[in-house]
Amino acid sequence: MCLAIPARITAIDPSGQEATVTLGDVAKVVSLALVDDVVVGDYVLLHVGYALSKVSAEEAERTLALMVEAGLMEAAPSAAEGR
Amino acid sequence: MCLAIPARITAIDPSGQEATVTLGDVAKVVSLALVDDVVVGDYVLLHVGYALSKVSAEEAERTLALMVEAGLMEAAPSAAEGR
Amino acid sequence: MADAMDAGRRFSARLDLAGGVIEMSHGGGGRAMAQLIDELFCRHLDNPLLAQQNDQALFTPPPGRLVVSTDGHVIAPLFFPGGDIGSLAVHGTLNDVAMAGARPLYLAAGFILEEGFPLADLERIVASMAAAANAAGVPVVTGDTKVVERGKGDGCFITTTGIGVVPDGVEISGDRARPGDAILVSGTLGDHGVAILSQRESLGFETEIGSDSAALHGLVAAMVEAVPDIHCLRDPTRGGLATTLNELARQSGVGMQIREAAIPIHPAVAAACELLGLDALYVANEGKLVAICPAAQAERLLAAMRAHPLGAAAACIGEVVEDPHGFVQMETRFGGQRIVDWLAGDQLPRIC
Amino acid sequence: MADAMDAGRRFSARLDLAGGVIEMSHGGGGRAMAQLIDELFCRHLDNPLLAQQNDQALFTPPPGRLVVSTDGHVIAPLFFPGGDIGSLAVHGTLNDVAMAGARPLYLAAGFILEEGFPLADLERIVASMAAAANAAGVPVVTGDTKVVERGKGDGCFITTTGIGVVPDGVEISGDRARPGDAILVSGTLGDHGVAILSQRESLGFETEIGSDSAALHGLVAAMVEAVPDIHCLRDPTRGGLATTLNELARQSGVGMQIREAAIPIHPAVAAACELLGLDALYVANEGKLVAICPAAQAERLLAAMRAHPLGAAAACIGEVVEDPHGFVQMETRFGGQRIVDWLAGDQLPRIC
Amino acid sequence: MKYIDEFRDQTVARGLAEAIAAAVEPGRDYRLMEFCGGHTHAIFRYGVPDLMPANLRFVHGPGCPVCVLPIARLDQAIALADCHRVTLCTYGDLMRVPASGGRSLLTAKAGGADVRLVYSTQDALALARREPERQVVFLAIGFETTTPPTAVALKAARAEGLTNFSVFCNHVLTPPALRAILAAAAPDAVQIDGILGPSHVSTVIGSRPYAFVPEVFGTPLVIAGFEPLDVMHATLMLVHQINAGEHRVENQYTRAVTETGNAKAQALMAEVFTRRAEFEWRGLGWLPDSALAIAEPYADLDAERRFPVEVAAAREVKGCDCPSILRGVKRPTDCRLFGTACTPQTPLGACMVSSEGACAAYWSYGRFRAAKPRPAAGRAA
Amino acid sequence: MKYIDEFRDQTVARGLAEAIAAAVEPGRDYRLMEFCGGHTHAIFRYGVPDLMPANLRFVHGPGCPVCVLPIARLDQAIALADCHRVTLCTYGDLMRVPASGGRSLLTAKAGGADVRLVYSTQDALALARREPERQVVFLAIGFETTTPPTAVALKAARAEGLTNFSVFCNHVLTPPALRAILAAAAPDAVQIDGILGPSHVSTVIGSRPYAFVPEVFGTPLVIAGFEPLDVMHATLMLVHQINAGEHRVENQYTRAVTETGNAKAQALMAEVFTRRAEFEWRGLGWLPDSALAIAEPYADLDAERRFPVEVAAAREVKGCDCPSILRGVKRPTDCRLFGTACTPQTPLGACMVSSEGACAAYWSYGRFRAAKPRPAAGRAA
Ligand code: SF4
Ligand code: SF4
Ligand SMILES: [Mg+2]
Ligand SMILES: [Mg+2]
Ligand SMILES: [Mg+2]
Ligand SMILES: [Mg+2]
Ligand SMILES: [Mg+2]
Ligand SMILES: [Mg+2]
Ligand SMILES: [Mg+2]
Ligand SMILES: [Mg+2]
Ligand SMILES: [Mg+2]
Ligand SMILES: [Mg+2]
Repeated sequence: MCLAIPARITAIDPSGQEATVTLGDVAKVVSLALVDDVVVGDYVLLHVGYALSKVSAEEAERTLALMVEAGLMEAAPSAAEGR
Repeated sequence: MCLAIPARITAIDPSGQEATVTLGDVAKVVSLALVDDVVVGDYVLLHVGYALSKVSAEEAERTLALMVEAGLMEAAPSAAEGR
Repeated sequence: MADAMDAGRRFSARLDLAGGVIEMSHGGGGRAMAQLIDELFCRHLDNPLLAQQNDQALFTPPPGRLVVSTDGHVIAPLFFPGGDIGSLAVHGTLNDVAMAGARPLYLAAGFILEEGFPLADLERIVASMAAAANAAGVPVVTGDTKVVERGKGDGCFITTTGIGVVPDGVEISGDRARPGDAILVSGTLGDHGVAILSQRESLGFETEIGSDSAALHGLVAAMVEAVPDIHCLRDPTRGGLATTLNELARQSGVGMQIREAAIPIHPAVAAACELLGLDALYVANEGKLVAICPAAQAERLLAAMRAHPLGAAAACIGEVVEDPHGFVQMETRFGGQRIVDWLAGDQLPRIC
Repeated sequence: MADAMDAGRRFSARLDLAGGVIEMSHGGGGRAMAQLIDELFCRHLDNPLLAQQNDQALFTPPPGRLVVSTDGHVIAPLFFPGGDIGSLAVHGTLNDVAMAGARPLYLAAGFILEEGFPLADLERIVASMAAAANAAGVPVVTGDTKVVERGKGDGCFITTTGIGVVPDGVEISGDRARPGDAILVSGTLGDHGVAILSQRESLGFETEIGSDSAALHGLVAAMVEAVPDIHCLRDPTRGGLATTLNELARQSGVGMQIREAAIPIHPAVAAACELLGLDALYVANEGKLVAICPAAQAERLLAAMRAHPLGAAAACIGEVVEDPHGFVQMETRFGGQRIVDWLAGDQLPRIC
Repeated sequence: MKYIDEFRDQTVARGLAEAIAAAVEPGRDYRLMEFCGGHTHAIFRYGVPDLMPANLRFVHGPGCPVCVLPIARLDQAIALADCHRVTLCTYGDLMRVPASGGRSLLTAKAGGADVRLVYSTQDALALARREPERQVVFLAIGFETTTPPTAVALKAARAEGLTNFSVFCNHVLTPPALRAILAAAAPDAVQIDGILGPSHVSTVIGSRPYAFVPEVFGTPLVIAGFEPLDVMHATLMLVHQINAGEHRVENQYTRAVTETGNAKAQALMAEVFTRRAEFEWRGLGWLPDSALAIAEPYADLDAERRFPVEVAAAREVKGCDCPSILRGVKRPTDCRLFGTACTPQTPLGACMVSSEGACAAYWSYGRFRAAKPRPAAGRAA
Repeated sequence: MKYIDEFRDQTVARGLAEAIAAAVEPGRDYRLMEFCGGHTHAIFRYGVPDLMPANLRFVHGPGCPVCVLPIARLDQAIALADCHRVTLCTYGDLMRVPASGGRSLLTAKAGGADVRLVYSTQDALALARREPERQVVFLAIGFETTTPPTAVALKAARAEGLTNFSVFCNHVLTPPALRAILAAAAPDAVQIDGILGPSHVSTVIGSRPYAFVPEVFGTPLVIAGFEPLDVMHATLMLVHQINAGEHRVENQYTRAVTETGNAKAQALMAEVFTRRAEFEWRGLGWLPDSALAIAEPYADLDAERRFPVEVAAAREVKGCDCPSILRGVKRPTDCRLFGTACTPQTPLGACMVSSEGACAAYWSYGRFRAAKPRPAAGRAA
């Protein structure tokens, strides 16, 4: 129900109300009624035909780095060897 | 378009507005809105769901008799022999 | 509880055959469809080949030439005096197989169901299909089910395909009618069409006539045994006798001359046709056949037909004539002569 | 004028294939139907057996076991990237025949048309059907046409039936999967279903993916030659790979263990599935197969598949395991384990 | 079937055939116009021409209501269904009649218009009661036979207060058409020696309205039933009048037709309908006082007023000889479109559209006569 | 696919699994409630439990809007379609949910009701524009994620003056449900050691509304994305808080969630909706201030007012353990109907109807765990 997918904005309608987003090679037109200040190239969370919020590239990088770090840092020595 | 078939009245609705008629073994309900004084046993001409007129048994007999008679009386002698 | 965990061997609740209806999921390829196939189709149509549950049935045919025939069935109403779409789908295709002089071996059945169709009706149809197939000794060995949204179908359509084997020495084909050949029919004409029409509320007539829907391969076997040199066989279904004779005349490049007085028609069928302004020669049959054979064999063939319950009212109705125009002509009961032409337009919609 | 008097050899005006539509009379058995068959069906599907114009086709099969399979096709839209209902109706049934390891011989086709359906669309479909049948080397030898009133159908439904011959020594059946056997697929999964969905305006997405609709009997012939002891073959159509594996597990009384990472899925299909919240394992294919064979033969079979254009992306995706519960289990790409269950409800309506 | 089978008896037919053959005077031509399509149909379906002497021939008249409905009226009906999205009910006979632009009620239906076939005006009323959200229009056509049932339906709709039922009225009258045929001046004039008068129409209007035929035009007229023996019997009666140089209205169909007709039906028609000043007949042109419109008290049930539509002027197919055929001047086989471009499956003109039209009856039942020599004796074996 | 594939990476998962295994203290139980159905689905679909240590288990919460919709509201929606003959549009998730009397939107549709599946409120609007003769009702359900799109549609309908569009509003709010779970008294109380907080709901409402969780109930909460690595990462963050005896709101899903959320969406909701005094949650009962109704200025677009329907009180299926499961007190396999009478094909209770429900997810993806011994290490090979 709350499914939302990150997709990249490739074009914004002149009205500013709609945008074309792509996910992989798949393109779709979505409503921009719920977000402000998006530009082509931005990633947005796509939910039931609406862009629900922007996805922050920096935060995504940071989170991933934290995850990787957690695995490296905190794993038990035995498990780490197994890798 | 003007197809009409003689059928026999087998039952009359209490309202007097409809009757069941039969043709061979086929039964059908028809409207009596266009005829007066029909009784069970009468033959009527059935046209687009309506009884259009009564069929006179006597006149039918008479017409048939005339036809047969015409054939007997008026046929050329040679043709009559061929029968 | 371990049982409850099984991936697919049983279903949590049986199909609601009394009150349930077809839903889109019954055609979706998932568990609902598997259940429909298990609890309805396979239960009624049960036979070893169907039980293989593959997407195809495997069999070893007897030696000889085979025939294959397919027919869609879209009749309305689905249930009618003398049968239903289930029995009709069996008879209709068996007969097309039999019209090659063949012994039918197997049937395949494809259902196209409309969302909302009552499962109780479907079960009645499948049970009737099974009974007809059993009676004919021809199992339904493979099938398919599709479901379309409400409003995109009409309850139930069934397309059946039949396979049969043709005895050696039999050469029956619509292009073999020759001038001088006799034209026979196996019984009264127009019963099926009139039975269907009697169910149309809008026509509002009542008759005791039932459909003649029947499997004719037994009759055909007896005929072929008596007269192996039958030239043509055809079941006069849609378009009736008139259409079948015109088809055969066209295929064989001949004319036909028939006698109205010789054509068996049930009085109730004649009466219904008068009432509706129809010509019984164009009304559909589902348990009758037209046979064409050399004149010298006609008596022998007629005797064989009359000896079979489905041919008791068989009659010789005319002969094949030479005619570059390919006319089917009829001497009227009245003593005149007329053409029995192809049907223009459709006389009766959706009768098979 | 004598020509004008002919009973049935020609029609006064040709079918209006550009602007005409199907009327009830095209299914009525009369002259309109004869004309439709002559000028549209027979013209495109032309072959000697169909030209017999009997209600059945007669042929002498090669020696050996035969298979028969039937499938209704009710796809919406009728035309889609990579095919249409005409080519699909050929491929869909040829593939079911091929899944017995058989060489398809003949096809039969039953059309159910809706009043008002454009003749131009019908011709496009029949031409496509003819092209697919020609390319496959399998003629459509007999057929049937029914017409239903507007609102009682959905343009065009086609039920096809195929007959094929099984080479000696081949024993392929859904109940022959054995623990230890390898599970192979012939290529990327879900292409057909995604191509169809991309045509639904309401979903409003665009992709370059086309249907994989293809006839697989050539691939199957190569596979059977390389590994005669293939245990199971099935085309994962409605319900996709997940449904096919569950069916095979149920029929054979085994479990399956597959690896998500090994399953070939086109990135655009994966993306469309993310977008729609679908699982590609349940999405339909029309040009792919699942094969199960002894583990020792798997490499050889995979090589044979990859050598064929329709199996270039073939992969071994798991193995058959013993499991009294009959589960299909998958090691996720993520490293966890899950069931790949039967579909509950329908994931995608009307995709074949 | 009583009153049917007896009137199709082959033995009696043979006798009548012999009587006619004996009665006709050699060297004299007997051109008898059967006014009604019902007669035309019976003549061909039962092969009556084969039983007639060579110097007696039937000339087919305009008495087929389907044939004479002008294209513009049909265009209007289709426009009604298309533009006003009404449910158009009509008798099956009309379904295939070609309108302008290659259309017909059948193609309109195939194209999505809500066109329904009914067997009775009662069915149309029932439909209106059953589907109150739809506007049901009964497309009424026919002569005085079919008119009273329309009147009954209008009265019922009024009585029940049905607001979603109306009638698109195309009812026409027999006597004016008969008068037009007989009054036609050369080159359209055809010599008619006698007339087989309407059968079921006469059960309603009686035999009296035909008095002008002998009185004004000096032509004998015999009202004849639709069974083939009736046709033959009336033919014999006409031959007798012609031979005797008489011209009277006679009634062969006495079992159903009286002098005054069905008074109840006449009263209903008089109440519900009014005469149009003129009306177009396909093949005959505009005829004065020849058709009915819905009378003022029922004006609100008149589909022409409730759903006004504009249609372009309609054109007859070029080369169609219907106008001449409907006047009895030409035979179907005289038309160069007959059987080539024009067949019952692809009708181009009025006479091919209904099975009661002369061209259709001739094509469907009788064209073998043109294709091969006529059987020697012209009699049954 | 960017921002998707990276968060499903097996190598990173293995590292996180090892980190969690290393972090958990032996002898201590970690019961983490994932509030959202999206989390439940991800946990089962990706097989996350296999990667968890034996003393850490996920407790499935009530965060599936389909699951918590009370039967009576669904009965009402079906009655709307049945009695008022409206066109009912809704998201696919709702189609199979069982209502009273063995019905569902799917069986209502199969029975002739005009029920249409839409993918967006935009589709419902488009339908209303395209078919002006139909009354289109959007059956709105969902948490704060799905609510703003409904608000957009209502504003658009108002702006365009669409008179045939209305909304049957069933939107519910996350924080009150969370509060109810945590506030439940024995015997319904379950020990929850930490909470995986909503993912996409939080993109709209922000992280601030969860402050009461640690403050009032002393429970740690980590807002987590829906990808499986997000779930594992947030799990590790919760384990750290628990080990440290801390209770804070943390945000793992920083790439989409901020402290204050989406102000534009919040403003829209505030304009178009108003809080209901109370609302029934399937499994949780009547919760105060837990749902939205359409605000007065939009009252004319409220389907509840436009099409009043009466429905009988609905009853839950006897024996269904959903109330306990939605509170985290029981597991799906504790229910004696699970997998026997109740499966995703024949769901009896709330938790089986949606693929995000705990029972359905457990059945579809995870029931092999009950059927055979769990793999030894609980880790991928
Ligand atoms: S054959 Fe056709 S075109 Fe010629 S007169 Fe008759 S109806 Fe007209
Ligand atoms: S298994 Fe079904 S009945 Fe049992 S708790 Fe879950 S949803 Fe309710
Ligand atoms: Mg056939
Ligand atoms: Mg048949
Ligand atoms: Mg046949
Ligand atoms: Mg199939
Ligand atoms: Mg329907
Ligand atoms: Mg198949
Ligand atoms: Mg198939
Ligand atoms: Mg298959
Ligand atoms: Mg057929
Ligand atoms: Mg349709």
